[in-house]
Amino acid sequence: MIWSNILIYFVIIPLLMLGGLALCKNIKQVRAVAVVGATALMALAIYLVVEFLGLRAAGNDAEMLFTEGAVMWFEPLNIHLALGVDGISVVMILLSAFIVFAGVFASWKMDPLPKEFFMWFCLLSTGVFGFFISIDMFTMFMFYEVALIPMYLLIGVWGSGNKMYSAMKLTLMLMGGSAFLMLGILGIYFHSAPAGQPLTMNILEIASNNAVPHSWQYFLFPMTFVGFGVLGAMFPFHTWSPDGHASAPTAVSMLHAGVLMKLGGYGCFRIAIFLMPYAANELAWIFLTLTGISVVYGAFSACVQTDLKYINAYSSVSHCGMVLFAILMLNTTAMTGAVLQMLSHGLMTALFFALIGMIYGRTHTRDIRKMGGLMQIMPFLGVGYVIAGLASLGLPGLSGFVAEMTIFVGSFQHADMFHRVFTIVACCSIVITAVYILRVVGKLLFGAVQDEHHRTLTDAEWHERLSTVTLILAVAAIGCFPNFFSSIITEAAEPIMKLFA
Amino acid sequence: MEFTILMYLVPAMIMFGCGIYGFITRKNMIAILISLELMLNAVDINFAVFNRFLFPGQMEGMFFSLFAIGLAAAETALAIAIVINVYRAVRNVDIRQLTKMKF
Amino acid sequence: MESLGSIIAYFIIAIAIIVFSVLAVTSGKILRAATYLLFVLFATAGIYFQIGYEFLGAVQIAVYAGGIMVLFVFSILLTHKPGANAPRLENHKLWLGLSAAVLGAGVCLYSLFEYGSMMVSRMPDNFDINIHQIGQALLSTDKFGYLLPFEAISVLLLACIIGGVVIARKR
Amino acid sequence: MELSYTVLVLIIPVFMFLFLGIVGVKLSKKAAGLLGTTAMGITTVIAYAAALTYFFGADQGQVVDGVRQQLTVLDITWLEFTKNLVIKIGVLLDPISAMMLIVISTVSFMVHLYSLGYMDGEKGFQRYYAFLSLFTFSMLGLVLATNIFQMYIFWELVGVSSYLLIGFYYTLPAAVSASKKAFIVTRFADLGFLVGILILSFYTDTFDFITLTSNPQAAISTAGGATFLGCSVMTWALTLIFMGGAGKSAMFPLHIWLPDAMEGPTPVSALIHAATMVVAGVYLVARMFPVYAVDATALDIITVVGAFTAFYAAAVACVQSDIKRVLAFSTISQIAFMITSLGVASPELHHGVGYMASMFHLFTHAMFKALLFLCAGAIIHAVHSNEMSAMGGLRKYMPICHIAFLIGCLAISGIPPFAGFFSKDEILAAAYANSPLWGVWLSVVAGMTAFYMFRLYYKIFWWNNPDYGHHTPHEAPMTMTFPLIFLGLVSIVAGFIPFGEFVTWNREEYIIHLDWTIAGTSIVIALIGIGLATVMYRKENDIPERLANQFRGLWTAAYHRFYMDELYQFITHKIIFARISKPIAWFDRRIIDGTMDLLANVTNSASFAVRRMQSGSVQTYVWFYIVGAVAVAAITIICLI
Repeated sequence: MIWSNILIYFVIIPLLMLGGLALCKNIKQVRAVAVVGATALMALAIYLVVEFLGLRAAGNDAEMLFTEGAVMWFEPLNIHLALGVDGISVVMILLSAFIVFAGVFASWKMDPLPKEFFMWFCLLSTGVFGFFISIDMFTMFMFYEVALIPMYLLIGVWGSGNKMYSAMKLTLMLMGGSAFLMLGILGIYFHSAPAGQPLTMNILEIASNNAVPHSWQYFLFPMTFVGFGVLGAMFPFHTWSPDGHASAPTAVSMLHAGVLMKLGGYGCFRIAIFLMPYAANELAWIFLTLTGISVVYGAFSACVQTDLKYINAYSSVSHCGMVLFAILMLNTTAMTGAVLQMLSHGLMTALFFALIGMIYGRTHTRDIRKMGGLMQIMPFLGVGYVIAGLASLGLPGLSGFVAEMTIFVGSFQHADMFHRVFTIVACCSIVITAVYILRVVGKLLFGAVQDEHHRTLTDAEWHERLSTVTLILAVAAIGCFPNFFSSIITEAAEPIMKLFA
Repeated sequence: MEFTILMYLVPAMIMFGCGIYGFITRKNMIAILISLELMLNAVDINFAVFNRFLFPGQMEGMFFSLFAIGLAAAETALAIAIVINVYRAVRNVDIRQLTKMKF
Repeated sequence: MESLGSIIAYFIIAIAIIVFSVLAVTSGKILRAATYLLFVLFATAGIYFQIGYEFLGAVQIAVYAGGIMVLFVFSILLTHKPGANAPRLENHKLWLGLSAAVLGAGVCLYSLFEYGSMMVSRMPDNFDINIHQIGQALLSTDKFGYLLPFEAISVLLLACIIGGVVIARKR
Repeated sequence: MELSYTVLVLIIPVFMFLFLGIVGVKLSKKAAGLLGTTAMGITTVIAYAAALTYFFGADQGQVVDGVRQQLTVLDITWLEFTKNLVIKIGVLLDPISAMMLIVISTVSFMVHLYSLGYMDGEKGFQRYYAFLSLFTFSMLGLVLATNIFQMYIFWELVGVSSYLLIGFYYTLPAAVSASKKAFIVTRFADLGFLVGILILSFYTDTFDFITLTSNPQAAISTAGGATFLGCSVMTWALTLIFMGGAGKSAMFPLHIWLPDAMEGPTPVSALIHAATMVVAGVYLVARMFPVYAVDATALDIITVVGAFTAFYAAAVACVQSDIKRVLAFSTISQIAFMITSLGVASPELHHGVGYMASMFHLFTHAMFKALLFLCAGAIIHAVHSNEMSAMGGLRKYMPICHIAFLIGCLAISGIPPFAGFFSKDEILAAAYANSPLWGVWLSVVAGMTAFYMFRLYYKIFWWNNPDYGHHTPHEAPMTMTFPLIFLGLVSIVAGFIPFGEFVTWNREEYIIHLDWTIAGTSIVIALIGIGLATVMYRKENDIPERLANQFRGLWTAAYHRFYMDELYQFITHKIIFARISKPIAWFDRRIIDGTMDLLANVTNSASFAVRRMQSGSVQTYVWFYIVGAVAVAAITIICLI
C-alpha cells in the first residue's frame, strides 16, 4: 500500500497545504498554514534522513530504498507512481525542505494576493518533491512540469520589472527543453527492454536491462541532456536565468535558483547518464566543452553587471555549469562534488536572493551604482550578504569550498588529459568569482552611504532574520561537516559510476 | 417530356448556390438568415426528391424534410431573438460592427 | 409523358425558384429580400405538391411561409428604418461569394451530369402515400416509427421558445 | 599522546571568534577586548607549553637517533575524496611548526594587548577582536597542518581574515579597495596553489605532508617523467604551489597588494602583514622543502623570484614617504631574503644551511618587524598621520618608542648583537655557498636595507622639528608600550638562540659557525648604508632633494613603485573588464539572448501572419469551408476518373 510509504507524504503535505490555503480567510491563517506545512516538510525530511541512514546502517544496500507500494497509473504505457530514494535524492529532498522553509519566511509580507501566492508556491513544492521521490520516468517528467508551470504565474503576477517578458521567456525556454525531454523519455521507453519483454518506465529496471541500442543512445542522450540542461542553465541555453531571476519575487527566486535549477542537474544524472552510459561516455566531451564555457563565461559576465540579481543569476550560470561539468566527469568523486555543489549552490543562492529581496524591499533599487554603505544602516543584512558572498567564493568552513574542491579533485583524477586541462580552466572561475563577489560587497555594503534617504531604513525583522539564519546555518553545516553529506552521496554515486569504470 | 430527378435537383442546386453567395456577401444579419433559409430549403427539396424518385416505397426522406422544417423554425426563432437582442444592445444588425467578442 | 399542365407548372416553379433565389440574395432592400424568400418557399411547396408530398407541402407553407416569414418580417420592421438600402458590396466580398457559390455549384453539377445515369430515372408511379400512413409512422414506435424524433423536435421547439423568450426579454 | 592538548590552540581562538562575532555587540568594548586578550593569553601559554615540550620536554618520541620526529598529534578525517585523497584536520608538530607556534602566539598576544590601547574608542571594537581571533585560529591551523589540503583550507581562511581586517575601516573607500585588491591578488595566486595541489595529488595520490616529504623520489618516479609544455609535471606542480606562496608572501609580481594593505589598522599590519601571514609562503616552501629539494628547476625559479623581489622592494622602499609603506616594502624585501635563502639551500651545499637560515630569519624578522610596525603605530597614534613630512624630532616626545624603533632598525640592518645580524648572516653564507652572484646581490640589498631603514629612522626622530602646535605628541599608554619593550628585548636577544639545534632541513642538529669574512663584510656594508643615511637625513638639508632632482626619472619611477600598480590596473580594467567581461556580457545579451528573442519574434510574426485567417468572421470561414469541401470533392472526382 502506497500510504505506508513515507515518501508519498512529501507530495501529500504540499497538497494538503494547498487545500488548507484555499480555505484561509486572512493573511494570518495563510501564514499559519504555510509555516505549519513547511515545518512539517522539514521535520519529515530530517526524519527521512535519519530513517535512511538507519536502514543503510542496518545493511540494506539496495540501490533505492522506500520503493514499496508502486501504483499503476496508466496501463498502456506502463506508467507507475513508483517511489524510491537513494542518498542523492535524500539530500536533495533535505535541501528542498530547507529552502521551502526559508522561502515561506522570506515571503512573509507578500503583497498583493498572499493566499494565491502561497497556493502556487505549494504547487511548485509539490512538483519539486515529487520529482525527487519518483523513480518512474514519466512520473518524474510530470512532476517536473508541475514544478515549472507555476513559475509562469508566480513571476508574471508577483514579479517586478519587465515581468511579463521574463515569465514568458522562462516558461517558453523551459518548455522547449521539456519538448526535447519528452522525446528522449519516449525514445528510452520504447527501447527500455530487450525484444520480447514488456517495456517499462521504471528507471531501475531500464538501467538493469541496459537495452537502449547504442545508435539510439547517440540520439537520445543529447535530447535528454539538453532537455534537463536548459533548466540547469547550460550554455547557450541559460538566458532565461538572468531575466527570470531578476523579475521573480524573492521566494520564487530562492526556490527557483535553490531547488528548481537542481532538477536539471539531478535529471541529467538520473536519466541521461544513468540510463545511457554508453553515449554519456562517448559524447561527454561535447557537453564538457559547453559546461566548461558556462563556468568561465558566467563568471566573466557577472563581473560587469550592475543589477544585483543579474550578478547572482550569472553566478548561478557559472555554479550550475560546474554541477553539469562535474557530472560529466563520470567518476564518483566528481559526482559527489556535483551533488554537494547542488546543495551548496542551492542554499547560498537562496540566501543571496533572500537578502537581495530584503534589500530591494527597503531601497527599491537593485542597481549597485545607486547604493553604498548599507553595512552601516542594516548590519544584519550586510553581514548575511558577506557570508553568502564568502560562501559563494569558496571560503572553507562554508559549503562552497567543500563542493568546489570535491569537484576539482574528482575531475582532476580523470585519466584523460583533455579533462584535466578543462578542470584547470574551470578552476580559474574561483578567481573571477572572487572578483565579482568582492566588487558587489565593496560597492553595496562598504564605503560611504550613497543615498541619504537610505539612512532612514531599518534592519531585518524577525521573520527575515529567521529565514537568513536558517540558510546560514545550513551552509555552515555543510561547510563544517562535509563528510556526513559526502559519505551519503558517495555511497549512492558509487554503484552508478561503476558503469563507467 | 418526362420529369427526371435532375430537373428537380438543378433548381435546388442553384438555390443552394444563391444561399452560399448570400451568406458570404451579406452584412445584414437578417439577410444572412434569409440566405441560410435558402440553403436549408434546397436541402429539403433534395431529401424529398431523392425519396420520391429512388425509394418511392419509403418515407424517410420526407420525414427528414419534415423534421428539418421543424428545426429550421426553431433555429430561426432563436436566431431572430438573438438579432433583436443584439440590436437592442448596439442599435445595429450589421455584422461589421459586432466585433466585441472577436479575439 | 406528363401532362402539359404539369410541365408548365414545373417550369413556372423552376424559374421562380431560380429567379427569386437570386433576387433574394442580391436585393438591396431587406424587406424585398424577405418577400423574395417567401416566393421561393412557395415554389418549394409547389415542388412538394408536384411530386406528391402534399402533407410536406402543407407543412412547408404553414411553418415556413406562415410562421417563419412572419418572424422575419417583424424582426425586419423592428430593426430597420423603412426604405434603407443595403450598402454597396465590396469587390473582394463579391468575388469571395461568387467564387464559392460557382465553384460549389460547378462541382455538384459536373458530378450530377457525369455520374447521373440513374439520375435521369423517371418518377415511379406506384405511389400511394396518405395522411393516415404518415400519422401512423410519426407516432409509432416500430421499426419505421418516428415517435422519438417527433418528441425530440417538440422538446426542442419548447426549448427554443423558452430560449427565445429568455434572450429577447427585457432586462 | 600527551601533546594532544595542542589542539586547544585552535579551539580557543575559533570559539572566541564565534562568541565575539555573535554576541560581541552585546558586550561592552572593554569586556570584549579583555576577553579576547585573555583568551589569546591562554592560547599563548598553551602554544609555548606545546612548543617547549616538543623541543625540550621529556622523551615522547620527539627525537630518534638525533633526528627530531614529526609528530601527528591529531588527525580527524574531514572530507574523503577517494580512499587515499582525504582531507584531514590535524595537528602536526615538528620543529618548524613548533617554532611558528611561538612566533604566532607571541606576536598575536602582543598585538592583542597593544590593540587595547591603539583601537580604544574605535567603532566596531568587538568585531576587531573577533577578526583577530579568527586570524589567529587560521594562522595556527595553517602552520599545524598535517596535509597540504588542510594548509590550503587555512590558507584561504587567513586570506579572508586579512581581507576583513584590512577592510576594517569599511567606510573608507581606500580601505575597501585595498582589501579587495589583497584578496583578489592572493586568490589569483591561490589558483596556482590549488592547481599545483591537484597535479601533485594526481601523481602522488596523497595530500599528507609526511608521506610526501619522507619519500619525494617516489613521487617523482610516479610522475614518470610526464611533461607538459616542455617541463616535467613535478616542476609545474611545485612552481604552481610556489605561486600560491609567492602571492601570500608578496613576491614580485604578486606583491602589489601588500603596500595597499597598510590601509588596515596598524596592529593588524604588524600581525598579519609583517610577522605571520606574509611568511606563510616561506613556511609552505619550507614545509615542502624535501620535495622541492629534488627538483632543481623549481628551486632556481624560487631563487630568481626571491632575489629580484628583494632588490626591487628595497629600491622602492628608499623613496617612499609613507612610513607604513616603507615598512611594507621592507617586509617584502626581507621575506624575499627568506625565499631566496630557501632557493639556494640545496641539501648538498653547506648542509642545507639556507633552510635553517630562512627559518631563523623568519623568526627574528617576525619579532623586529612586529616591533617596528607597533612603533609606527604608536607614532601614527601620536601625530595622526602616516606621512614623514608630518614627523620629525620625535625622539624628545616619545623616548621609549624611539629606543624601540632604533633597536628594530639596528636588528633589520644586521648590526651585531641584534637578532637580524645572525639570521641574515646565515642567509648570506648560504647564498655565497650557492653562487657568488647571489651572495653579492644579497649583500647589496642588505646595504640598501640599512640605508632605507635609517632614512626612515632619521626622518621620524631627527630631521627637523615641525611645529606640532597645541597637539604635542606624547608617549603611548602602557598597553601599547609594554609590547614595544617586550619585543625590543626579544629583538636584542633572539639572535643568540642556537637555532641550528632546533630547526634544520633534515631535522638533525646543526651547529652554526659564524663565517667572519662574510659577517665582517655584511657589517661593513650595513655600516656604509647607515652612514650614508646619517649624512643625508640626520639634519634637515637639501641633499635628498638635490639627489632626487638629479635622478628625477629614476626617483619618480621608484616612488611610483615602478608602475606595477598601473600595470595591474591596466590589465584588470582595460583588458579583463573592458576586453573580456564587457564583450562577453554584450555577447550574452545580444547574440545568445538575441537568438532566443529572435526565435520568439519569428514565431510571433508568423502567428501574426496567420492570424488573418482566424479573422473571427464567419463568412470567411464559410468560404474556406466551401472551398475545402469543393477541393475534397474535386480530388475525389479526379481520383475516380
